[in-house]
Amino acid sequence: MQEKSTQVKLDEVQCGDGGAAITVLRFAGDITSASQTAVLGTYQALPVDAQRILLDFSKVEYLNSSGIALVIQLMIAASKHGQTIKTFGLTPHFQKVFTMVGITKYTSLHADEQTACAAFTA
Amino acid sequence: MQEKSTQVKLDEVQCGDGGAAITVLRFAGDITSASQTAVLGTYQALPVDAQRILLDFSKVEYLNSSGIALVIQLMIAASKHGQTIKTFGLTPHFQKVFTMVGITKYTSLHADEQTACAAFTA
Amino acid sequence: MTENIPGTIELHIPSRLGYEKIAMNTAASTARMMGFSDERVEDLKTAVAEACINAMEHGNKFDESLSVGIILSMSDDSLEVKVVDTGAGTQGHGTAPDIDRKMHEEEKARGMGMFLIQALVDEAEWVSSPPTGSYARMVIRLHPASEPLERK
Amino acid sequence: MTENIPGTIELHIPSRLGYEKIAMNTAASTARMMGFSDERVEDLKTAVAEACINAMEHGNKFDESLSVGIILSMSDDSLEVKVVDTGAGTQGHGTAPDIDRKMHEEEKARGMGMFLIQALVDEAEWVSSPPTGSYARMVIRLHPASEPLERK
Ligand SMILES: Nc1ncnc2c1ncn2[C@@H]1O[C@H](COP(=O)(O)OP(=O)(O)O)[C@@H](O)[C@H]1O
Ligand SMILES: Nc1ncnc2c1ncn2[C@@H]1O[C@H](COP(=O)(O)OP(=O)(O)O)[C@@H](O)[C@H]1O
Repeated sequence: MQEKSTQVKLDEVQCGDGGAAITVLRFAGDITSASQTAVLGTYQALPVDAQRILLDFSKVEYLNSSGIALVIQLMIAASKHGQTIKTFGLTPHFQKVFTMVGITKYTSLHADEQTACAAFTA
Repeated sequence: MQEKSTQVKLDEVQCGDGGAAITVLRFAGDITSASQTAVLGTYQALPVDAQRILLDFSKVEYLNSSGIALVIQLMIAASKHGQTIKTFGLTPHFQKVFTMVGITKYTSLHADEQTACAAFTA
Repeated sequence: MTENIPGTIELHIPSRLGYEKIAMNTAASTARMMGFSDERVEDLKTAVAEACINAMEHGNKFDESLSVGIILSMSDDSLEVKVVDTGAGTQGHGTAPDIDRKMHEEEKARGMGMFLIQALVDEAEWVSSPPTGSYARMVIRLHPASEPLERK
Repeated sequence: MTENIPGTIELHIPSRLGYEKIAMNTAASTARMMGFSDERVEDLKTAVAEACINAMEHGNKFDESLSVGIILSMSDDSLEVKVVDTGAGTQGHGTAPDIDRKMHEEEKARGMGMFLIQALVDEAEWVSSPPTGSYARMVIRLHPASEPLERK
């Protein structure tokens, strides 16, 4: 049987002002307890000089509390390295869930890539 | 409890060449055994001079064999009155189902309103 | 991931028209999880809905205190759906509707459910009155091409 | 249409991660059929998925031969979902996660399921070890505003 698993794509984008490149982790599929490698493994493989990180949830179909816990673990690691994380592409429902859990204290949620990107230089 | 029922909207459209008006029955929601009034009742209330009839299924969410039977009954009545019926907006799945059942011998299925409309004058 | 898919999924719905949509959507979620294409999922949805309506009407006589059971059994490359009712069942097979006879009112407009079930799934049978209840049984396969004997 | 909604819908899934999506989608179809808004349907989906995962993990210890039961009971203006397992249950209530403590690793990153359930539905309770099995019970209402005492 073929279960929907997590897909991750790594991108580097430049945001308007020509500042430092931004690293984008584009998630797709499900983010659950089975997504350890996809979430934390991908993060750990990033070059240490990646200071601005964007999490793209726009292709995520299913996200549960174990998946959110992995996102929190990623944020803990990033905060230790002084990296800034911004998030976009969450549905209104999961924006609400992230807010309920309090994650918004440590990352900002944006509607789309452009606004998230612009928020780094604002 | 609020069950999804059938909604019907009646429209008159003119097709390109300025020929006789075309009557459009726009269905939405479910077409099932509960749709007798929506399908046959609406048809019976049409003016007798409505010679070209278009069935719009593009907003239909659920269609079962009892609903298809009502469409066949509508086609029987229309054929008695010498009216021509064309159909559009069925999903590929229901185009296949209509074809399996043989309805395509008595009506033509079109992708959208424009092509269905144009087929009257072709 | 282990290749051994455990257990089955079982659903019970009241014998009330409209509730077949719940069964249809549960079957669709299961088929999607297994990796069936959108087209096959649509085929299964119609087949399951028709079997549930027949179970409610002909099997359970629309007695809302009787439920219709939907048993989904997954294997590596196929999904079997049994739709169980409390009636005497049928041994009929879906005969193709004759649209000309329907249009000339020599055959009733309805009576297409079993035909559609048969036409839309890879395997369909009706089993009458075993101890566990009469049922319609439908199978869709992930790789039907590799089983030429089973193809329609 | 009669105002008296008959019966209930019952679903059984194996205790295997991933299958909670089937329960989540069945609950969603039911809520949609009842006329709940997309927003409430999304809330219910997350609550049901979390309750199923807890039933699989803490209740049934991921024993795939044990199933998780999902019992959907509809009334005119509310939908109750009970998620039943074979374990000893919990009487805990969802306590809000402390994100600062999590970020400083003084609290484990996970442990948000019960809190989310509590926060997303109109009523939630956990019942430990009645004869029929421990369960989480969740209710969403079509018109919560008319019941000010129940509002969160
Ligand atoms: N679950 C069932 N139990 C008993 N009889 C059935 C069942 N399903 C189908 N049948 C019989 O087969 C006939 C054909 O069914 P079908 O092709 O679905 O058309 P329809 O339900 O519109 O008559 C029914 O009229 C009924 O006599
Ligand atoms: N169905 C259940 N059966 C037994 N214990 C449960 C059940 N659901 C929740 N619990 C208990 O409540 C705790 C908190 O659950 P939850 O908030 O969902 O977080 P998590 O499952 O991540 O620990 C669990 O660790 C468990 O001890």
